[in-house]
Amino acid sequence: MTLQINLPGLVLKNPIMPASGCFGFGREYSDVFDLNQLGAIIIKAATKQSRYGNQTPRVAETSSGMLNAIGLQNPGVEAIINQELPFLSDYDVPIIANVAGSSVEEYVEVTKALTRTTTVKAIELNISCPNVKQGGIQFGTDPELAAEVTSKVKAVSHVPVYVKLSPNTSNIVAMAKAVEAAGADGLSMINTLTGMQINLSSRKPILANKTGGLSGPAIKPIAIRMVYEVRQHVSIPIIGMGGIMNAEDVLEFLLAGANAVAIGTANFHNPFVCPEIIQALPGVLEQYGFRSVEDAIGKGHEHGVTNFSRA
Amino acid sequence: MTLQINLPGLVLKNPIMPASGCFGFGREYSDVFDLNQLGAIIIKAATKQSRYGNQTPRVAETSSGMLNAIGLQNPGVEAIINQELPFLSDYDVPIIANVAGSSVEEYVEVTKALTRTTTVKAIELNISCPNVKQGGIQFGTDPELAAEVTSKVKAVSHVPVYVKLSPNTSNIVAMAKAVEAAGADGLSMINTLTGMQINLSSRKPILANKTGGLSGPAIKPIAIRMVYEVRQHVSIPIIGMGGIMNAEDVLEFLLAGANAVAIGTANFHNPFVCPEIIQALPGVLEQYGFRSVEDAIGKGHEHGVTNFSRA
Amino acid sequence: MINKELLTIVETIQIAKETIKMRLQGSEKIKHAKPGQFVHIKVGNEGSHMLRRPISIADVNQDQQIVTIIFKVIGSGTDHLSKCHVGDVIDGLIPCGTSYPIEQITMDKALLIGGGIGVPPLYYLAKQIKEQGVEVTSILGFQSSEHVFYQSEFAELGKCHIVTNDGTHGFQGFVTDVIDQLDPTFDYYFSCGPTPMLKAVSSKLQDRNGYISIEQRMGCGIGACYACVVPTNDGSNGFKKICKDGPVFEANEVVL
Amino acid sequence: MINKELLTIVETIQIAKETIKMRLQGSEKIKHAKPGQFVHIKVGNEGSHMLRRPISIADVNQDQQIVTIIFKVIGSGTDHLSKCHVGDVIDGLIPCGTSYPIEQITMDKALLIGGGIGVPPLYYLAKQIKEQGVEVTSILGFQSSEHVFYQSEFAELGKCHIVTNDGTHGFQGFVTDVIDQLDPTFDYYFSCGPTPMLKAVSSKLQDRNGYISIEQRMGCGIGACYACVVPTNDGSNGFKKICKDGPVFEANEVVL
Ligand SMILES: Cc1cc2nc3c(=O)[nH]c(=O)nc-3n(C[C@H](O)[C@H](O)[C@H](O)COP(=O)(O)OP(=O)(O)OC[C@H]3O[C@@H](n4cnc5c(N)ncnc54)[C@H](O)[C@@H]3O)c2cc1C
Ligand SMILES: Cc1cc2nc3c(=O)[nH]c(=O)nc-3n(C[C@H](O)[C@H](O)[C@H](O)COP(=O)(O)OP(=O)(O)OC[C@H]3O[C@@H](n4cnc5c(N)ncnc54)[C@H](O)[C@@H]3O)c2cc1C
Ligand SMILES: Cc1cc2nc3c(=O)[nH]c(=O)nc-3n(C[C@H](O)[C@H](O)[C@H](O)COP(=O)(O)O)c2cc1C
Ligand SMILES: Cc1cc2nc3c(=O)[nH]c(=O)nc-3n(C[C@H](O)[C@H](O)[C@H](O)COP(=O)(O)O)c2cc1C
Ligand code: FES
Ligand code: FES
Repeated sequence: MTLQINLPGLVLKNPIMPASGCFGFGREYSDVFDLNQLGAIIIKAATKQSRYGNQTPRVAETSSGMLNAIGLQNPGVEAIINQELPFLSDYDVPIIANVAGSSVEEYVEVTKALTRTTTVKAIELNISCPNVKQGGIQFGTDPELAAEVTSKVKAVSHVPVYVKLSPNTSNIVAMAKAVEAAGADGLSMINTLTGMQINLSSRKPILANKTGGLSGPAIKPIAIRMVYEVRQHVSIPIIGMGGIMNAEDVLEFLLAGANAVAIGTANFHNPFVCPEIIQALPGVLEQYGFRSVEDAIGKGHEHGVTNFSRA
Repeated sequence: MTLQINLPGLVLKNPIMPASGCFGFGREYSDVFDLNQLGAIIIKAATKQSRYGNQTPRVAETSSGMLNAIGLQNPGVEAIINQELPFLSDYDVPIIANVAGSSVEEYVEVTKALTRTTTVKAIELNISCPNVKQGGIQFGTDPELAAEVTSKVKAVSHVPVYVKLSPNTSNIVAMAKAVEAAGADGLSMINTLTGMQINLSSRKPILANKTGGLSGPAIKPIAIRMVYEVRQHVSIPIIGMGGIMNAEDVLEFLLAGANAVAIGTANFHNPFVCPEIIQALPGVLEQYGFRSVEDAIGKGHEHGVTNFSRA
Repeated sequence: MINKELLTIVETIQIAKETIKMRLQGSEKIKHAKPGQFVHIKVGNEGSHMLRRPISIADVNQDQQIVTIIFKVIGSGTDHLSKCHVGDVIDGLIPCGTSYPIEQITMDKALLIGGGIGVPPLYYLAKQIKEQGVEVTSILGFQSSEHVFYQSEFAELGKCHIVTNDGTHGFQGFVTDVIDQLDPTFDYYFSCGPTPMLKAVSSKLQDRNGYISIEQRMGCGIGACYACVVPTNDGSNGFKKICKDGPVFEANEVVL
Repeated sequence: MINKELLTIVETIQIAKETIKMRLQGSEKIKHAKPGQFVHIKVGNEGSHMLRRPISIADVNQDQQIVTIIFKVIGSGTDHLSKCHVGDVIDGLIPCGTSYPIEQITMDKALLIGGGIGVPPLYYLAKQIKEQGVEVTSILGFQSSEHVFYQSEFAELGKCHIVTNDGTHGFQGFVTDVIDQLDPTFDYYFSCGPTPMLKAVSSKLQDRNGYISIEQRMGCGIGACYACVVPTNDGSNGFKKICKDGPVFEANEVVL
C-alpha cells in the first residue's frame, strides 16, 4: 500500500509530520528514531531576531490536553539557517519552516531568508500563535490582515506557502477563503485554542504568561469540524492537526479532508509516536477499506455542504 | 461555612446549579436526589413553538468531553409554563429559564411569557446554541446583534437577564462588554464549542446534524480563560461553566471570577454530581484558605489585566 | 427510582466471539430489575469515557443479588469493560428504562426474536414468562457460528431456532426468513436487535401484537438530556425517550 | 541515547509521609543511568495524564537491572503512580538529562545538601563518590519528622545531619542554618531541592565549587519543546534546557 502524497512543493513518503514547536529542529528526536522515516518535518517558528520567549512555567497539563506558552523562543532566522538547517539537510525529508513575526515586514524578511536555502521546501506561515503580545494571532483572526501578510509573503517566497490558521475565530471559513484568495498554496490547521489553568494553592494562573495554547485530543473535535468545513469551501490542500494520537485519528483527519497531518502534543506523551503511526497506518487504511492515503482524503463528505461558522 | 451567594434576582443557598439542557426540567433528577439541595436550576431552552430538534444520533463521546446536537427540542414556552413550572414551583430553589429563538421577536415573546410566572427568577438568554440553523449562535458572535437582543429582552423582562455567551468567537471581551452596555444583569459562560466526530466505518459524521457542541473537561481551560478575561473588563456577575466535574473545579472558576457555577456534562457521568459537589465544597474552600464562597470569587486575579482576545 | 450501585464482578467469561458474559453482585435493590430494563454503566474515567454505556439485563438472581449482562466488544468502552476482572467494582445506574409489560398481558404462546446483542434481554424475559406458564419459541439470529451464544439456555425454556447470516450454524439468512419458513403460532412477539432487523420484523408482523426494544446513543440514561428520542407513530409529531419511555415499546408505537 | 523502557515494578513501599520508594526492573540499558539523571515516566493514559512526570534516579542496581525512584505524592500523577502494584509495568524514558560530573572532578571531601524530594538523587551520587574514596557529609532537610527518609542509608556512607523545619527531628530550621552551625569542610558541594533552598544554598556558598540540580515543569523531557528553560548567568541572554543541558548545573551557571 502506498502512503505517498504529493503536495505543492512537497513529495511526502507518507502523510505524517511532526508539528511546529513540538519537535524542535529535529536534532533531539534524531537520538530517538531515524528521522528519514518521516513524511516531512515542520520546524520550530523562526523570527528575525532571537527571542527568549516567555517566563517559566511554560506548560500545564489539562484533561486530554496541555497548555503551552513557549512564546516563540528561537535563535533568530540567521542562526537557524546556519546552525540548524545544515543538520537537517543530511536527511532525505522535506523541511517545512514555520515563520512568525510581529509585523508584515518581519514575516516577509524571515521568509526571504529561509527560502534562500535549498533545505526549506515550504513555508508554514504562523498567523496563529496565541502566546506572544504582538503579531501572531492578531493576523489570524482578521481576514484582511491575514490576506495582506499572505500575499506579501507569497511575493517573496521561492517555495509554496501554507498558512497556519487559528481556531480562535467565529468564522474559520472566511479566514481560509481570504488566504486562499491571497495566494496561499495550502492551509495548515489548527493551531491552539487560548486557555488558562489556575493553581488553587498559589491562586495564580499556572503559566507565567497566564494564558497558553490548548492542544491535544481535547481539541480534536474542533479541529475535525474546522477541516471539514474549510474543505467544503476552499480547494487548496490542508495539513490537518489537533489531538492526533494514533493512526485512527489520522484517518479521521483524512476523511474530514486533510491531505496530510501533523502531530504535536502526542510526541511528548510518546516520543516514538510518529514512526509508530507511520507503521500502523497501512493496516488501519486497509481495515477501513482504503487502498492508499490518497484514496481516503475527503471521503467523510457525502451529504452536501456544512457551514456553522458565522461572521 | 456559608456557601450562600446573592446575585441579581437570585438568593442561592450555594453556588451550584445544573446547566441548561443537561437537567431537563428537573423532573427526572427529582427521582435521583432532593432538588432542594441545589443553589438554583437552569431549565432546558424554551422557544415559542414546540420543536422536535435534530435527528438522532444526537450525542458522541470525545476525549474528556462529548458532542451534542439536541437542537433545542422543547414543547414550546406555553407547555413549559403549564406542564413543567408547576412541578418546579414546589421546590425551594430559584429557577432560571433558558430562552432561545430564531429572531429577536421570538426571544422577546418567550421572555414575556416566562416572566409572567412567579416561578422563574431569572432569564438566561441563550444567544449561543451552535445546533440550530437559525438564530442561536449568530446572535452570539456579533456584538451588535447581541446587544440588540439583550436590550429588547431587558425591556420586557420582569426578572434579571443573564446573557449566555458563546466561546466560538475571537473576542469574548467585546461580546461581554456589548451585552453589559445593553443592560444585561449578568453573564453565563461558556456554551459549547462547535465540533465534529467522523465515524471511520460509515465515513460520515457521527451526529446526524454533523456538527455538535463540545462540552466537558476538554473545554475547561477555554472556559477558565474566558471567565478570567471577561472578569477584568465587565462588572456584572458571571455564572461560570464548562467542564466542571468536582469541587476543585468549582473553586478554579470562582478564582477566575465566576460568582456561581453551572454543571452540565458531569451530570451524565454521575447523576449525583451536583449534591456531591455541594457537600464537598466547604471542605475544599477551607483546604485552600477561604472562609466562604464569596471570599474566593475573583481571587485568581493578582497581577494586572489580561486580554488575549483580538477583534 | 434509579440507584447508583457499586457492582462487584463475580464472574466474567467469554461465551462467543467478542462476547462477554459478566455477573455483577449489588445491593438488594437490584432484585427489582425487570426484563427489558438496562444498566447504565460507567467505564474507565472521565478522561477516557465521559458517557456511560447502556447494557441490558440478561438475567437476575434475586437470592444472590446478582445481575447478568452479556455484551459484545465493539468499541473502546466495551473493550475496557471486557478487561475488568473478578473482584473489580463497577458503577452502574440500575434499573433504567421500561420493561416488557408481562404482568399486563395474558398469552399462551410467545415468540421471541433476537439478533446479536439484542438476544440478552430476551433471556430474562423468556425465563419469567415460562414461569408464568407461557410457551416460548425463540428465533435467534447471529452473524456466524462463532457468534452464537445461549442456544442451550433458550432451548431449556422452549423451542429455539438459530439462524446465521452465513449459514455456518442453524438456518441460513435472517430471522425473518425463519419466521416465513416455520410460521410459528404465538399471541405476542418480543423482539430486540439491530434497527434494520426490528424494521423487517415489525413490518412482517405488522398486524400482530408485539413489543420491540430499541437502541440509541445515550447521554444521561434517565430522560433528562433528550439525546435518545424516537418519533411516535401516531402522526402527532410526538416523541418518546428510549432511555425512560423505552427501551421497550409496542411494536407500532414508534417510527424506526 | 534515550530509551523508552518498559519497567516492571518489583517493589513499592511507603517510606515516609506521602513518600513512596519504588524499584523498577528494566532491560540492561538502564544500567548506564548515572547519578543526577531522571526517568520521564508515563502515568495513567492520555486522557488522565498527557504529560510525563520527571523523577530522579535514586539508585541503580546494575546486576539486577533495577533502578530505584523515591517520590512524593503531590498531585494526580504521583498519586496515580503510588497506587500501582508490584508486577505492573510502567513506561519510562531513561536515562534523561545530565549527571553530576563526578568523573571529571577530583575531590577528597564532598558536601551533599538535599531538601525533601531533592534528597533521592543525592543518594546514588553519595554511593558512587564514596566508592571513589570521597568523604561524604550530608545535610538533609525535611518539613518534619514524619517526612524524613533515608537517614540510615546516608549515615552508612558518611556523616548525615537531618534538619526539619519544625524541629521534630534533628536540627530545627533550614539546611543553611546547619551549614552555618557545623561549617563543614568540603571541596565540592552538591545540592538538590526546592528552588528557594537552592537559592539560599548557592548564595551562601557562592565562592565555593558546587553543582545544583533544578526542577521545572516539562513537556518533552528531551530538549525539543523549550518548556523547561532557565536563563544562564553569563549576561549573554542565553539559556539552558533543564531536561537536556540539566538538571545538573554548575552552581552559578544559571539564574534561579
Ligand atoms: C437500551 C440498550 C441496551 C443495550 N444492551 C446491550 C447488551 O445487552 N449487550 C450489548 O452488547 N450491547 C447492548 N447495547 C449496545 C451498547 O450500549 C453499545 O454496544 C455500547 O455502548 C458500545 O460502547 P463502546 O464504547 O464499546 O463503543 P464506541 O463506539 O466506542 O462508543 C462510543 C459511544 O457511542 C455509544 N454507542 C455505540 N454503539 C451504540 C449502540 N449500539 N447503542 C447505544 N449506544 C452506542 C456508546 O455508548 C458511547 O457513548 C445496548 C444499547 C442500548 C441503548
Ligand atoms: C529533573 C526532575 C527530577 C525530579 N525528581 C523527583 C524525585 O526524585 N522525586 C519526586 O518526588 N519528585 C521529583 N521531581 C518532581 C516531580 O516531577 C513532580 O513532583 C511531579 O511531576 C508532580 O506530578 P503530579 O502529577 O503529582 O502533580 P501535578 O501538580 O498534578 O502535576 C501537574 C503537572 O505539573 C508538573 N509538575 C508539578 N510539580 C512539578 C515539579 N515540582 N517539577 C516538575 N514538574 C512538576 C507535572 O509533571 C505535571 O505535568 C522532579 C522534577 C524534575 C524536573
Ligand atoms: C509546546 C508547543 C509549542 C508549539 N509551538 C508552535 C510554533 O512555534 N509554531 C506553530 O505554528 N505552532 C506551534 N504549536 C502548535 C502545534 O504546532 C499544533 O498546531 C497544535 O499543538 C495542535 O496539534 P496537537 O494537538 O497535535 O498538539 C506548538 C504546540 C505546542 C504544544
Ligand atoms: C446535552 C446538552 C444539551 C445542552 N442544551 C443546552 C440548552 O438547551 N441551552 C443552553 O444554553 N445550553 C445548553 N447546553 C450547554 C450547557 O448548558 C453548558 O453551557 C455546556 O455544556 C458547558 O458546560 P459543561 O462542560 O459542564 O457541560 C447543553 C449541553 C449539553 C451537553
Ligand atoms: S439519554 Fe438522556 S434523555 Fe435518554
Ligand atoms: S521539557 Fe521539552 S525542552 Fe525540556
